[in-house]
Amino acid sequence: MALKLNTSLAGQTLKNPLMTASGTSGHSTLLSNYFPLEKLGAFVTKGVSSNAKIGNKPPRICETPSGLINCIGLENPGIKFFIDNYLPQFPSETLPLIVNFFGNSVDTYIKAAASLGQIEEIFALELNISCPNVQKGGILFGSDPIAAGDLVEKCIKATQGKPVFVKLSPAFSNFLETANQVMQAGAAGLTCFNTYPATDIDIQSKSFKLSLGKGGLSGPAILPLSLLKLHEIHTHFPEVELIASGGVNTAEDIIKYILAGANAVQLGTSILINPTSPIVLLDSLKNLCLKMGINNLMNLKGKVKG
Amino acid sequence: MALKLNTSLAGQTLKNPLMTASGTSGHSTLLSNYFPLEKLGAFVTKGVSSNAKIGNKPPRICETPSGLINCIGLENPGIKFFIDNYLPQFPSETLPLIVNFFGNSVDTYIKAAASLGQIEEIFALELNISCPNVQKGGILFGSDPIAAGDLVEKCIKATQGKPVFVKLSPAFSNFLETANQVMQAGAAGLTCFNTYPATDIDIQSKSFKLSLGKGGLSGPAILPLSLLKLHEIHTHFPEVELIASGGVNTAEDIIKYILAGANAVQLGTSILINPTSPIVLLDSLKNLCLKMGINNLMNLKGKVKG
Amino acid sequence: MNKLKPNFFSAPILSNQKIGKNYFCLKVKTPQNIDQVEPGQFAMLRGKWNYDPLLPRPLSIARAEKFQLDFIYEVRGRGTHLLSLMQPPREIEILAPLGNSFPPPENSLPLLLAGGIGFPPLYFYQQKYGGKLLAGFQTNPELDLFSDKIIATDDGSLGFKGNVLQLLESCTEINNYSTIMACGPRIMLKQLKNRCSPLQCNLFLSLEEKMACGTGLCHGCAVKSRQNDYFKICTDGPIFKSSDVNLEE
Amino acid sequence: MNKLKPNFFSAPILSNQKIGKNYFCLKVKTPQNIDQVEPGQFAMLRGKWNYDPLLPRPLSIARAEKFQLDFIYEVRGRGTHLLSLMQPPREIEILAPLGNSFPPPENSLPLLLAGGIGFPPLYFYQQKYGGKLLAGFQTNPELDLFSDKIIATDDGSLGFKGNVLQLLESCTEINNYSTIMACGPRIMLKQLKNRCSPLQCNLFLSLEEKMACGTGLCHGCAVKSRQNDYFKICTDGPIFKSSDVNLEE
Ligand SMILES: Cc1cc2nc3c(=O)[nH]c(=O)nc-3n(C[C@H](O)[C@H](O)[C@H](O)COP(=O)(O)OP(=O)(O)OC[C@H]3O[C@@H](n4cnc5c(N)ncnc54)[C@H](O)[C@@H]3O)c2cc1C
Ligand SMILES: Cc1cc2nc3c(=O)[nH]c(=O)nc-3n(C[C@H](O)[C@H](O)[C@H](O)COP(=O)(O)OP(=O)(O)OC[C@H]3O[C@@H](n4cnc5c(N)ncnc54)[C@H](O)[C@@H]3O)c2cc1C
Ligand SMILES: Cc1cc2nc3c(=O)[nH]c(=O)nc-3n(C[C@H](O)[C@H](O)[C@H](O)COP(=O)(O)O)c2cc1C
Ligand SMILES: Cc1cc2nc3c(=O)[nH]c(=O)nc-3n(C[C@H](O)[C@H](O)[C@H](O)COP(=O)(O)O)c2cc1C
Ligand code: FES
Ligand code: FES
Repeated sequence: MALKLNTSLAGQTLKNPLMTASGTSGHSTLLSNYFPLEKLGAFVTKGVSSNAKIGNKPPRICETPSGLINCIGLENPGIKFFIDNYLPQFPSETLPLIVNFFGNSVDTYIKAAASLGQIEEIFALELNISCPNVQKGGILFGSDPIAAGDLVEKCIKATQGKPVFVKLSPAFSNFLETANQVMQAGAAGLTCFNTYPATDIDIQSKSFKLSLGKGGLSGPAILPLSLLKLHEIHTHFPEVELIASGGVNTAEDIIKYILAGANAVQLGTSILINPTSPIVLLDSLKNLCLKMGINNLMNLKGKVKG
Repeated sequence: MALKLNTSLAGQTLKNPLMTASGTSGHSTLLSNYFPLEKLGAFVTKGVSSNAKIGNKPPRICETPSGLINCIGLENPGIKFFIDNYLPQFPSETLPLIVNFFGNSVDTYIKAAASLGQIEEIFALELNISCPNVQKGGILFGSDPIAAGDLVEKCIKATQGKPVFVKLSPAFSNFLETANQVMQAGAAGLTCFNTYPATDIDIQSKSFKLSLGKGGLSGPAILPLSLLKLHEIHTHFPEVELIASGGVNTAEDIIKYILAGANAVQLGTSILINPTSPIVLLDSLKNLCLKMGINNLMNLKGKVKG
Repeated sequence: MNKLKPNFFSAPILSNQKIGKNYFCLKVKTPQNIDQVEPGQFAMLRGKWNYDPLLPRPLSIARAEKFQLDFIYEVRGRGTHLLSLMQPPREIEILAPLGNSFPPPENSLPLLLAGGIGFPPLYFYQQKYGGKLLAGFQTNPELDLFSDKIIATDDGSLGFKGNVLQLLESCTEINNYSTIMACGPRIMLKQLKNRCSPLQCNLFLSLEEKMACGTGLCHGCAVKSRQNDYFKICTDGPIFKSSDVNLEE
Repeated sequence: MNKLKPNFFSAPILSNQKIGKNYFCLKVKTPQNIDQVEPGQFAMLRGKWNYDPLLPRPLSIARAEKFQLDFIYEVRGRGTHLLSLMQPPREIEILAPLGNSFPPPENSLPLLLAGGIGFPPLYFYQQKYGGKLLAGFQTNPELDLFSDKIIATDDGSLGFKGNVLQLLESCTEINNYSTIMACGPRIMLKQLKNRCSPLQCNLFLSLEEKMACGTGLCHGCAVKSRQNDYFKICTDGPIFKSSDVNLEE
């Protein structure tokens, strides 16, 4: 019997559950230097906003045990430039494209959602709520479930029907309530999760290793943290479609997330370490399924015992 | 000029800032098989409670990238047994002893605080608030700043004047508010932090790797997370005495925490990997200070730039 | 018995060779004479890599003589794989000797039953004291240590086809032994405990559980006792009288 | 120029030897002919260890011929230390070639200025195209690659006592060169840029920054541009015309 790796999100079938994680494969098709992008279940772009952002000063990254902290600062050329120059590069017929976006106020979020919502080539949007709300004195949208629900509702209205996945921050202990609010607001599903606030210090210079003083931790180190939270969301909201993000580096990791309740799995830091990682993992996922006697990968969804 | 490594906590001078982290050096002096315990700045016991606890079923530990998840389950022989059998083993004249304790209700916390408060040989208590409150339906004390403050106030009253350090959980995003409440309630200082809720899945058996389904993540993987949070506490409450706990494995790590605002530093997982780690680190701390031209280690407290 | 205190040291690798299908033998130099190490004791080993994998790995001592310790291990996961790549002149961090040991023979020699990679401590015992060793494997281990006659393989690729308990029943009279010592998968130990429960023999089991410290500090390596609380395998064991432990949890 | 596309491959180590005080030379076999690699290009390297250290390390290509790539590196931290322990027959994961390169000489040969471990790409350049190389080190690097006459050391333990810019002023006329190429610490590059700004010469700098991917994906390796936004050093560089970048941020 043929091995089925396909999954579905927002009613669309994806060839397989693997996608890029926002910010680790750029805004364009650079990654196609390393493998045909159509091999992916979907492609998620680096975050875009209405206005271009130049990003933070260097140093923007530092390495930690089994992890990576970044404070890139959401550098992007702005939505118009993205749509005009990068979007047309993508083989949107054969590769579902998910565009990650953000704002710094409710209005700029809505504006971004509206611009992207019109574009037919885009399969879905991923709304990053880990950003500070300048109008509310820099309080993070993700920290306030009601504000997050309200924001998501307005953005969905602006997109005129395009599926919107909300990317949650793991930094707030009320993430279950936020999940609940944004799903009630009409989100298509949730991306679990963004990076963890973290820092490192250079003892010689007695200063932080990142220009911003802190950044977001990604990589294998965070997998056990995000895996638990994703499973908690799945337990509370078993119907919700979940896209896992956090520390995936092997086929085993993919299966862990699916067992915990994920419909799809993003590769972030893993692509930075090895740009061919999506096809390497796809291959080893196939072999692992054969060895484990799995013929339909999605049958494993949420099937962890205990 | 002689190198000064001493620090002070609750008015007492410690020879150096190194102490064991609760639960990683047992309830007795087992560790003295590997080095004279008096080399430590202080010894922190594994948590004790009024009644003995047998702990959780195996498997109780699993390894993750640069980390360790445990669900030991606060196994302990009960306070009376501890006081009668283990406490006398400690060289309390030359080694400040900090006893970590917990309960499962306000009453059992107070009872434990009262029993330990009378013991002269104990320098200070460390109150672990990461435990579920059975009377409040299992809500964790650490998740509710007001309840935590109330609990701490009552325990301090019961100890009749012994310094009480409160060990915070990093799992709750309101940890600054909790820090504030427990300090107002009279805590001598804060231990930052306990482990992070985490899990791992065995894909062959499709079950969690730990008997409890989840546990607490410790080890190098968490250092960047706890370092940031400790620095945030130090920034908000610069006068508060802080004991760092989380991922320390080298002399560099000790200095990072001191630069971020710590008065003392605990070694947990590092001792499990190598029981001689406290003296290894003490030696390399001395060398590092000499190399860096530091002659009073505590002059670095909170001195990170930026 | 004059038990050696555990010691943490950095041990130069003398050799680390493949000795069978997926088995390696690691020999290291020790800083002190370790003649007193007893079969059943183990060590925690860690290569000088960085923090991943983080924990040392427990391995039974397969031979201890003067200033040399030998281990026999199977490559299973990340830790043992990395270990198998370590060659002289690199060093390995070792904490040893740990745990209790199989009792030396009193009146008669014991029966020694090994399942899979459980054989090293029993092999050590046999080399030191004698005894009848039977060893079971899934498939031909391609080891040069044993006569085919004492081997059982699940797939019949070497020696007796079946498991080690079946080999036992086929080749010897279990009643002839007043002492049986065993090390292997939990399922084998359970079966053996059931098999022996009506008999008069003393059954000693070497148990395994995930270990972080190996020294009694972490309480990680629990096994239910007859009294319904927990033993620490690393310090109360790893060798237990079968009647003292509850293997059903 | 017919630029080779970057390729991710597992490369068998041919040799990895100490060639100086704290310097090593790593030679690996490549799966494709890499004759077209140009001086200034670099690679991301990662040993097949586990997740710590996590990121590959950028190293300049010091020589590229047929199916062989050479790197010269200094052991600085955990990654390069682990790298220095890797010996044949182990393999290393390599992503190469990356980045742009120093321009080949047009009318006259350039002046090549190296600070510390900045010399490998300039050494490659000199071997391939010629040019006058001057190299500064903190102390005697104990390398067998250069004549003492082109070396400056801060402590005077070898060659000229001083830094490479002082050596330059002492031994040659900077105005004689229409093209200068440099690689070294940021502070040296800034000084050089200031020194050259009144002159007519073309100054090319090889820049460094922490890198996660080396391929333009992460936006980690930023340097301010003249236009006040950011270049990515790994794909817009690592070689920049000095007037295009703002080194003061
Ligand atoms: C007292 C004792 C003596 C042992 N003696 C030997 C021996 O002589 N030779 C031998 O080959 N093996 C022995 N083992 C088993 C050996 O410790 C494991 O095979 C090894 O730890 C696996 O590590 P890994 O990194 O290769 O595997 P991993 O990838 O970590 O996991 C592979 C398997 O090994 C098990 N395992 C992983 N870490 C541990 C740990 N810290 N403790 C116990 N099990 C673990 C896991 O449950 C898993 O099933 C002994 C175990 C114990 C407790
Ligand atoms: C384009 C480029 C070419 C280079 N060419 C060479 C070369 O030919 N030979 C050579 O010896 N070195 C070269 N380097 C520097 C080399 O990458 C670092 O020395 C190396 O990454 C240090 O790794 P580590 O693990 O030993 O040190 P760590 O312990 O990680 O840190 C030690 C020092 O190295 C720096 N560093 C660590 N990681 C990186 C990284 N990913 N990118 C840049 N710097 C880092 C740190 O800032 C720190 O100061 C080059 C760097 C770049 C960006
Ligand atoms: C360099 C870098 C840049 C990132 N940029 C974004 C971004 O623009 N928007 C976003 O939602 N997440 C961003 N992320 C988070 C990732 O999409 C991903 O959720 C996170 O890294 C965890 O997954 P990983 O451990 O597989 O990397 C970024 C992560 C990294 C490492
Ligand atoms: C095996 C184990 C047992 C622990 N038991 C306790 C405990 O009883 N009470 C407590 O407050 N913390 C306990 N902890 C948490 C540690 O004291 C420490 O705060 C945590 O492990 C982070 O530090 P580390 O990264 O240095 O290990 C335990 C940790 C481990 C690994
Ligand atoms: S392994 Fe830590 S107590 Fe046994
Ligand atoms: S290192 Fe990732 S963009 Fe340059």
